[in-house]
Amino acid sequence: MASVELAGISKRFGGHEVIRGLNLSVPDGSFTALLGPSGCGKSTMLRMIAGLETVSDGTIRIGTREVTHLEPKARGVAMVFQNYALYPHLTVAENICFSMSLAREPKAKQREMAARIAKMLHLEELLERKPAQLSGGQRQRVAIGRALVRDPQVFLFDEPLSNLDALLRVQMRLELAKLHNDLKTTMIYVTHDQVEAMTLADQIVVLDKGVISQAGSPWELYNRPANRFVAGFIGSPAMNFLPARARAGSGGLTLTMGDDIALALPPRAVPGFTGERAVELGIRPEHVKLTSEGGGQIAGRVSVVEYLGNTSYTYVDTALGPMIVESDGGVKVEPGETVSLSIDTEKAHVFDDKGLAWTQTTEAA
Amino acid sequence: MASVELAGISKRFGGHEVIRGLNLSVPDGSFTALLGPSGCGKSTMLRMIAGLETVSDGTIRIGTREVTHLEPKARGVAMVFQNYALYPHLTVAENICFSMSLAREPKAKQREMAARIAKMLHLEELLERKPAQLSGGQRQRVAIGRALVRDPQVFLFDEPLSNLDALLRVQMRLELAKLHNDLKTTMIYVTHDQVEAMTLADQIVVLDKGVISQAGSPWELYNRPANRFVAGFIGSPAMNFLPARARAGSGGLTLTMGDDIALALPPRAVPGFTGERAVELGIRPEHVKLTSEGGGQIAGRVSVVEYLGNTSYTYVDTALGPMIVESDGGVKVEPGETVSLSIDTEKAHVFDDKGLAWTQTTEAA
Amino acid sequence: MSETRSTQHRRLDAGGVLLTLLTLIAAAVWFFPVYWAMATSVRYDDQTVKDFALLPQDPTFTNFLFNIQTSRLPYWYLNSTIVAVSVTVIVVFMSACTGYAISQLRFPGRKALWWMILASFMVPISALIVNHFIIIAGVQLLNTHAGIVLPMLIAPVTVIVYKQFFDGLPKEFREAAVMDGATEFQLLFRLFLPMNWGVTTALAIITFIGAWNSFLWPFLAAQDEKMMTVTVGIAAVQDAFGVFYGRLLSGAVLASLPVALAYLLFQRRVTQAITLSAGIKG
Amino acid sequence: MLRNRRSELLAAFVLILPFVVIYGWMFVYPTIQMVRLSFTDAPLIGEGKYVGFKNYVRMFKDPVFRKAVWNTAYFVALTVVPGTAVALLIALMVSRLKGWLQSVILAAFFLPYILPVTVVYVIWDWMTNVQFGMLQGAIEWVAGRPVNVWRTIPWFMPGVAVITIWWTNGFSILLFLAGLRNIPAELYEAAQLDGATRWQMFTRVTWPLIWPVTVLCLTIQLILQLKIFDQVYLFAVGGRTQATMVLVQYIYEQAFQKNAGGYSATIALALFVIVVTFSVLQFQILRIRGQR
Amino acid sequence: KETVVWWDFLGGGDGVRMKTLIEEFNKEHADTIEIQATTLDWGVPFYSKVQATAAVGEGPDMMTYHASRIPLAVSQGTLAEITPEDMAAMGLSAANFAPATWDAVQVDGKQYAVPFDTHPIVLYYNKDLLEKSGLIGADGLPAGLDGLDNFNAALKKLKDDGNEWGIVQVTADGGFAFRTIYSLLCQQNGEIGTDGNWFPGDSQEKLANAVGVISNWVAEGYNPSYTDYPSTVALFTSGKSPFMINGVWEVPTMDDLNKQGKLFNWGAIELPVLFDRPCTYADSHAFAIPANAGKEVSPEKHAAVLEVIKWMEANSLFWATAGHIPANVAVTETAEYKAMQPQATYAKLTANSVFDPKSVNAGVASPLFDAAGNAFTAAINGETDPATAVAEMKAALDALQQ
Ligand SMILES: Nc1ncnc2c1ncn2[C@@H]1O[C@H](COP(=O)(O)OP(=O)(O)OP(=O)(O)O)[C@@H](O)[C@H]1O
Ligand SMILES: Nc1ncnc2c1ncn2[C@@H]1O[C@H](COP(=O)(O)OP(=O)(O)OP(=O)(O)O)[C@@H](O)[C@H]1O
Ligand SMILES: [Mg+2]
Ligand SMILES: [Mg+2]
Repeated sequence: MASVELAGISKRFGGHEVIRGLNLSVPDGSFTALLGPSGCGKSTMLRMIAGLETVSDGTIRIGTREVTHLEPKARGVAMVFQNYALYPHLTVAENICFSMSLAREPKAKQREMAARIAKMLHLEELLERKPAQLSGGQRQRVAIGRALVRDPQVFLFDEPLSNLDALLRVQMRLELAKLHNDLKTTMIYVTHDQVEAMTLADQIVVLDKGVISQAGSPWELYNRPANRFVAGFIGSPAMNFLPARARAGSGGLTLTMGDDIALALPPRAVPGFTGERAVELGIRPEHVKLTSEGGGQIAGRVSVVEYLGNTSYTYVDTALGPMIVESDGGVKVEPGETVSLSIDTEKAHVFDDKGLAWTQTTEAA
Repeated sequence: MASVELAGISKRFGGHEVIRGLNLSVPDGSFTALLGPSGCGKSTMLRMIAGLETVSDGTIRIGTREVTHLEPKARGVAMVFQNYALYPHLTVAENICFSMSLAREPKAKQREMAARIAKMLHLEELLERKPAQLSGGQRQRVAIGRALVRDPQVFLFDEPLSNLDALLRVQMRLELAKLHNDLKTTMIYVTHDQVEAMTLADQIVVLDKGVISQAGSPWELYNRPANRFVAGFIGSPAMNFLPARARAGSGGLTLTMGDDIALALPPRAVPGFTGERAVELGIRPEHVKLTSEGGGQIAGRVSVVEYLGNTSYTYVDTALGPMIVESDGGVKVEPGETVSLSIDTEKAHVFDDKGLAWTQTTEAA
Repeated sequence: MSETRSTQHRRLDAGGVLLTLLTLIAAAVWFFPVYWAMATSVRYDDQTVKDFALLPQDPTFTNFLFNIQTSRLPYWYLNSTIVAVSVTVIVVFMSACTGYAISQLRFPGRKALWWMILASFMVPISALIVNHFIIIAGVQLLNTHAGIVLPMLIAPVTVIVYKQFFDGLPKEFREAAVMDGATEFQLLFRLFLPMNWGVTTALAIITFIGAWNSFLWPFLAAQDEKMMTVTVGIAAVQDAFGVFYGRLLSGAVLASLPVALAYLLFQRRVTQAITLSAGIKG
Repeated sequence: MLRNRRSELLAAFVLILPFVVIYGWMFVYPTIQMVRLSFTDAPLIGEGKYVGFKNYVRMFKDPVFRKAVWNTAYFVALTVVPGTAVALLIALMVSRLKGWLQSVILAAFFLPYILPVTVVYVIWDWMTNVQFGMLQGAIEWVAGRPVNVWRTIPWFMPGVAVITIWWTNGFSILLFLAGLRNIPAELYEAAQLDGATRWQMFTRVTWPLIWPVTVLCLTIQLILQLKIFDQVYLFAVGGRTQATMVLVQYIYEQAFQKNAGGYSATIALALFVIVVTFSVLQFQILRIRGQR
Repeated sequence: KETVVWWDFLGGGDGVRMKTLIEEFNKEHADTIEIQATTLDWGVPFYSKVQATAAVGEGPDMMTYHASRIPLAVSQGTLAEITPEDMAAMGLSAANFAPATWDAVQVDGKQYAVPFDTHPIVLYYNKDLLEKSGLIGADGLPAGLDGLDNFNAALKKLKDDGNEWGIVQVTADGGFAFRTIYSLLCQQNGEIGTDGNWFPGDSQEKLANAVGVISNWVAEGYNPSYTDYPSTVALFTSGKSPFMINGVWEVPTMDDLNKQGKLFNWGAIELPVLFDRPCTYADSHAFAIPANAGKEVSPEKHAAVLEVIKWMEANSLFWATAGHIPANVAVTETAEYKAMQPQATYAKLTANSVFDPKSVNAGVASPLFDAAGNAFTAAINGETDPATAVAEMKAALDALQQ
C-alpha cells in the first residue's frame, strides 16, 4: 500500500499535448476515480502511472520512491485492463499465476496461491476453464485475481466494467466496493461512467482536456460542482441549464430569465460583483417540481415521459429550452400536456460566463 | 401500418424447442417491447416475423395478410439489427438508398429520399461518410434511416441500443420515442434491458424460456407482476425477496419470517387458500425504509452504501438475507452500522411456491 | 456461411438445389484427374491403354510392388520426413522470432530487414541454386540432411505472416505481461506463440507441403540413394522409356500419399488454420 | 511503452540472429554473387572474366529472352485474374455448404495443392495423351481432332495455365473462404429484407466486401506466376522449347544446358526487376481501385 | 575393402538389369570391393549434377555416361582421362570395340570413357501383320523395304490392308525424331558437321530430304502425328502399327510382353537403306571417371574402379538382354549372344553406326537435340516445311557460337 503523487505531469504525443502540467495526490488506501469524457486523457494518465507510457515532464512517486523512469514491473502496481487481456490459451488458474510462473516459483506455491485467490473471488469452480468459457463478470474477476496475486501497492483499473451489460455492471460494482473494503489497497479507477465513479470512489478526479477540472468527494462534486463542466457531467439525468441575468440584491441574488421570470436566490460569494451580469442557472432534475398549471415559475409542454417504476423522467419544452424533471413513479402526465415547473431555489447553482460556479455562502448540506 | 398476430408459433432448432406455442397480438401502431433474459428466444421471434427464420408451427399475420411463408422482402417489415449491419463499403446516403438502388429507382429520386430522411434523422452532414467514420449513435440513426426508406408497415428492432455507452443510450432512447410519436408505425422492439422496455413501450412482453411470462403495460408489469420471474426481472435495483410463511387472517394475510418477524398484509385473492403455506414476500427497494435502530420490522447491518447524488442504495445484511434499500440522496449511513428496515406493507407482493403472484384484492394504484 | 440462413426459409429452393448440384459436379470434375491417376495406378501397364472404364476392371498392385521393390522407398520416406520436419520446425521457429522482433521491438536495421524479406519473396530462388550448391559443398554438407535443409530455409512468407499477425494483436496482452514481469523471450514463447497456435499450425502445414514436394535442390544435394527424398527417388526409378503409365502413376501416388493422408486426417485443422491466418492477413 | 533500451536491443539481436545468419548465408550472399556473376562470362560452375555490360547488351538483343518475357506475361495474364476468379467462384460455392459435405467438397478442390509438380505433370500428361488421354474426347469435340496440347503452340500456354490453376488454386480458395466468413451474416439478412436477389447480394454486398482479399490473392498470384517454371519446363521438354520459353526456364536453360552462368544471372536479375515493378504496380492500382 | 561410389541414370528395366549386375559383382567381390550405386534422373539433371559435383570434388568414383556427351564434359573438365595404362590394367584395347564406338569416347586423341554398349535405333516389326501383307521374305525377315519408294509402297500397302498406321515413331519430340533423321542424313552421306561449320556442303538439302521422309509419312497418314514416347510403344505393342522405329532399349519390353503371352510375333532389324548406304544413329553407354576437383584418388581406389569396369565389360552379355549391343566385341561373338534374338539380327549394324558429332553442343539432352526439337517438331508434323526447319536449326546452332 502506498500513496501516489503526480507532480507537474505533462504528456505529449508528437506535438499534441494530451496532459498538461497536472498535479494529483492519491492518498494511501484511497479509492480514487478518474472521471472524464472520452479522449480527455484518463487512460494516458493511468498508463503513465503504470509505466506503460513515458512522461514528457514531471515526476511520479509511489509511496516514498520516485518511479518516473522505472520499468513497469518494478513499480509495484497492478493493472486491470478494459478488455481484461486474459491470456486465452491459459486456464483461469494459469492466468492468475502467470507472473509467478514467469518468475519460476514452485508449482505447489502457485497452486496454493491460485486456490487462495479463487476463494476470495469465488472462482473455485472455474480454475480449470479457459477465458473463452467464462462470462463477462467471471472474466473480470480473473483479471482482478491476476492483479491480486502480485500483491501490488497500487491497483489500477482502466474502465473494467465498460464491457459488461447493465445488470452485471451493477453487480460487479458492488464486488469492487467490497474488495476495496477488504484489502484497503490504494486503487485508481478510470471510468467515463459517473455512476460508477460516484458509487465507488472516496475521491473523484474529473479530467477535462488534460487538466483537472475538480477533485473531491462524490458528495462535493454532486452538490458543489466547481464549474459548469463538472455540474453537467455529474448526475443523471444531467443538470438543467437555463440562461439568466443575475443582479445582486439585498441578502441574495435575483435572476431574471426570459421575459417575465424572476427568481430570488440565497446569497453567493462573488468577489467584486455588482450590477448585472449574464449567468447560467443550473438546477438538477430532482430539484424541479411538476405542478399543475400556474403553480410554478416556468411554464412548458411535456414532450416525452419516461416511466421507470420507481421514478419518472418528464421532458418538458419551455420558453427557455428543454428541461428534465425527475419525480417518483406515481406522477402521471401525458405528452402534450401543459405543465408548470417550480424550481427549488435553495438547490440552484449559478455559473458565470467562464463557467465557474458562484458558491452559495450558506447552503443546506 | 399494420397489426401483427402470432398464433401458436413454435420454433425448433434440430430437436431443441426454442419457442413453444406462442400467441401474441401486437396492435396496429403500438410500440411493443420483447423483454427477457439472454437466450429466451427474443431474437428468434423477431427473425420469424421478419421471415429470416422459418416457423416450425403456427401462423403469422401482418395486417390482414398471412405471411407465414412469404419471403422477407414481401412482408413489408423493416429491421434494425443489433450491430446495425450497415454496408461498410457504402456511404451513408448509399446505405439509406440501398433498397431503392436494388429496385433500380432513378438516382434523382434516391437523392431526394436520402435528403429527406437525413433531415429527419439529423444526418445531413454525414451523407458522404462511410459507416466506419460514424459514432455509435450516428450508425444507429443510419440503420433506422435504411429501415425508414422502405416505408414499412412494421418496424423490428433487435437490441439496437445494446452496443452504445450509457450516455448515448439514454439519448437514443429519447430519439426512438420521438420517432414513434411522429410516425405511429407499429414497432416491435427486442431488448434485455428493462429500463429501455419500460421507457419506450406501450406494451411489454416478457419472455421466459420460449413462453410469454406476462404481457401488459409498463405500469402493470412494474406494479402488478404476474409472477416472481417478472417481479424480479423488472425494476432496478431488483425487488427484494424474503422467504415467509403465510397464514390467512381476518381481513388480510399474516406473514411470519424468520424467528420473530410478523407482517400483516392487505387481503389477497387466493382461491381456496386456508391454513398455512410457504411463500415469498417481494418488496421493491423504494418501498423499504431505513430507520434508526428499532423503528422497523427487520434489523440488519449495512454492508455497502452507494451514493448517486439524487438517490442512495444501501445494501443491508439481515437475518433473512441481503436486502437493498433505495432512499433519496440525503440519507447518510456508514457501512458496518446497524439499522432497522421497515416495509411498506401496502406495496408488498406475495408469491406462492410456484412463483405465481397472489394479487391484492384492493390495491392503491 | 453467408447464405445458409437465407436458404433455410424457402422450403423448396430450386435455385439453391441447382447450385449445390453444380458444386458437386464441379468438385467431381476438379477431383477427376487425381482419381484417374489412382485408377490408372492399379491397372496392368498393358491395360492402361486399353481399359478406359471408370472403375479398373482387373485392379492390381503390381505397379506399387515394382516401385517399392526396385527402390529404397523406406529410406526416401524417412529422408523426406526428416527434411520436411526439420525445415518446418526451423522455418517456423526462426520466422516466429524474426516476425516478433520486427513487429514488437525497435532496433536499428529493422526497416532494412523487413525490406530484405519482402525482396526475397520476389527473387526467383531457383536462380540461386548453383550458388547454394557451391556454398553447401564448401562446408562439406552435400549429401547430408543439414545440407538439404539449409537452402530450403528461405521462406519469407512465414515471416511476413507472423509479423502481420503479431501487429494485429491487441497491445494489452503485451502490456499485461510486461507488468507481470515477462522478458521478451517469455513474451514470445509463453504468450504470443501459444496464444494462437492456429497461425503456427497453418504456416507449419504450408511449409511442410512445400518442403516435401521440392525437387530440384534435394536432387542436387543428395548424392547417395539413401539420402534421397521421395520426390527425387521416385523420379529416378521411373523408366524413361517404355509404356509404364501404371508404374509412373503408382510412383506418383506413392510420392504424394503421405501428405495427402496427413491432409485428410487433419483437414479440419488445416482449413481452420489457413483460414485463420488468412483472416489476419486479409 | 517505457522500455529498457539495452535489454530490448539484446533481445532483438538474439531473436533475429538465426534468421540473419541463414538469410545472409543463403540469400544475401548468393544474391550478391549473382549480381557479380552477371558482369562475367562465368560458366555454370567456376570463375569467369569480367565482361562489363556485355551480358546485358546481349540480353536486350536476344530474341529468345524477348520471347520468354512475352510468354511469361502471357502466362500471367492467363492465370492470375482467371485463377483468382475461379477461386472466388469455388469459394462461393463451397461456402454455401455445411458440415461434412463442405469438408468433402473442399477436400476435392484442395487436394491438388498438396501434389508435387512432377506428379501434376505425370497426371496431366497422361490425361492429355494424344492417343490414350482421357481428355482427348473433350479436346476432339472442341478442336475437331485430337490435339497434342504440349506440342501445339497455341494450346500450350492455355493448357499449362489450366493445370496451374487446377494445381495451385487450393490456397486462394481458402483465402477467399476466410474472407467470406468474415462478412457478417446480418448484412445478407439486411440485404434480403431490402429485396436483393441472389445476384444482387453477390454484386452489391459480397464482391465489394471481398475486394481486399482479392487484392491479396492477386498480388500473391502475380508474384508466384511470374516465377513460373516447373510446369512449363516439364511439358515442353523435347518439344519446341523456344516457342514456349518462360523466364525462369531460360535462366535454367542458360545455366544448366548452355553452361552460361553469367548470362543466366543477368536474366535472373532482369526477372527480379520485373517482379518488383509489376507487383508494386499492381498492388497500387488495385488498392486505389478498392479505395474508390 | 574398397568402396566404389557409382552413379547411373538407368531407371526402369535398364536399371533393374544394371542392379543385377552390380549385385553379382558385389557378391563376387565380397571381400575386396563394394559398389555403392545410386540412380539419378536421366538427362539434364544427371549431367548438371555430375558437372557440379565434380567441380567441387564431390562426384562419384565412377559413373555411366553417354559417349555423345563426352566432348562437352571434357570441355567442362568433368572427366578424368582413361590412360593407356588403365586400359592395359583392364586388359582392354581399341581392338575390343567397334571403330565408331571406340572413336566416340576419344577427344583430341585422349580417351575419356570405356564403352559398355552401343544402343542404336532399329526397326521393330510385327511379323504377323507383315505376313498378312506379304512383306516377309523367305528368311523369315521383312523383305522389300530397301529404297525409299519401296518402303513407302510397303507402308501404303499396310495401310491399305486395314492397319490403323503403317509405322510409328516419336513425332511429338523433334529431338527424339532426330535420331531417325540423322540416320537418314547419314544414309545420304550427309553430315552434321561441327561447331562453326554446321551442315557442311549440301548436307542442308540432305537434311531437308531426311526430314521430308518423316513429314511425308505423317502427311500420308502412315505415321501418327504428335505422338509421344509411351504412345509410340503402345501403338506398336497393341498391334495398331506393324512398324516402329525406336531404340534397342525397347527390346526388353517386347520380351516381357511376349513371355506373358501378350504379344504377337515380333522382331527388330537394322534400319532399311532408304537412300544410298546403310547407316544408323547410335550412342553408347560408357563408363567414365569424374575429375573430382581437389580430390586425390588413391591408387587402391583407382584399381578398384578399373576392376569394376573390367568386370562389367566381361559380363556385358547379361546387359544385352536389355537390347543394347555390348561394346565388347568378344561378347557379341559368343554363341550365347548369337542365339539371342532379335539382338543378333541387328548386332551387325555396329559396322554402319554413326555417333553424334564431336561437339560440346552435341549429345543427349544437348543444345543440338534442343535445336532439333525446336525445328523439327513443327516440320515433321507439317506445321512448317522441311527446308525452313533446317534453316531454323542451322541458325540456332550458329547462334551457339557467340
Ligand atoms: N499513442 C498515441 N499516439 C497519439 N495520440 C494518442 C496516443 N494515445 C492516446 N492519444 C491521444 O491522447 C488523447 C487521450 O487519450 P486517452 O486514451 O488517454 O483518452 P481516455 O480519456 O482514456 O478516453 P476513453 O474514455 O475514450 O478511453 C486522445 O486524444 C488520444 O487520441
Ligand atoms: N441457428 C440456430 N441453431 C440452433 N440454435 C439456435 C439458433 N439460433 C438460436 N438458437 C438458440 O435459440 C435460443 C434462443 O436464441 P435467441 O437468439 O432468440 O435468444 P435471445 O433471446 O435473442 O438472446 P440474446 O438476448 O442473448 O440475444 C438460444 O438457446 C440459442 O442457443
Ligand atoms: Mg481510455
Ligand atoms: Mg438476441
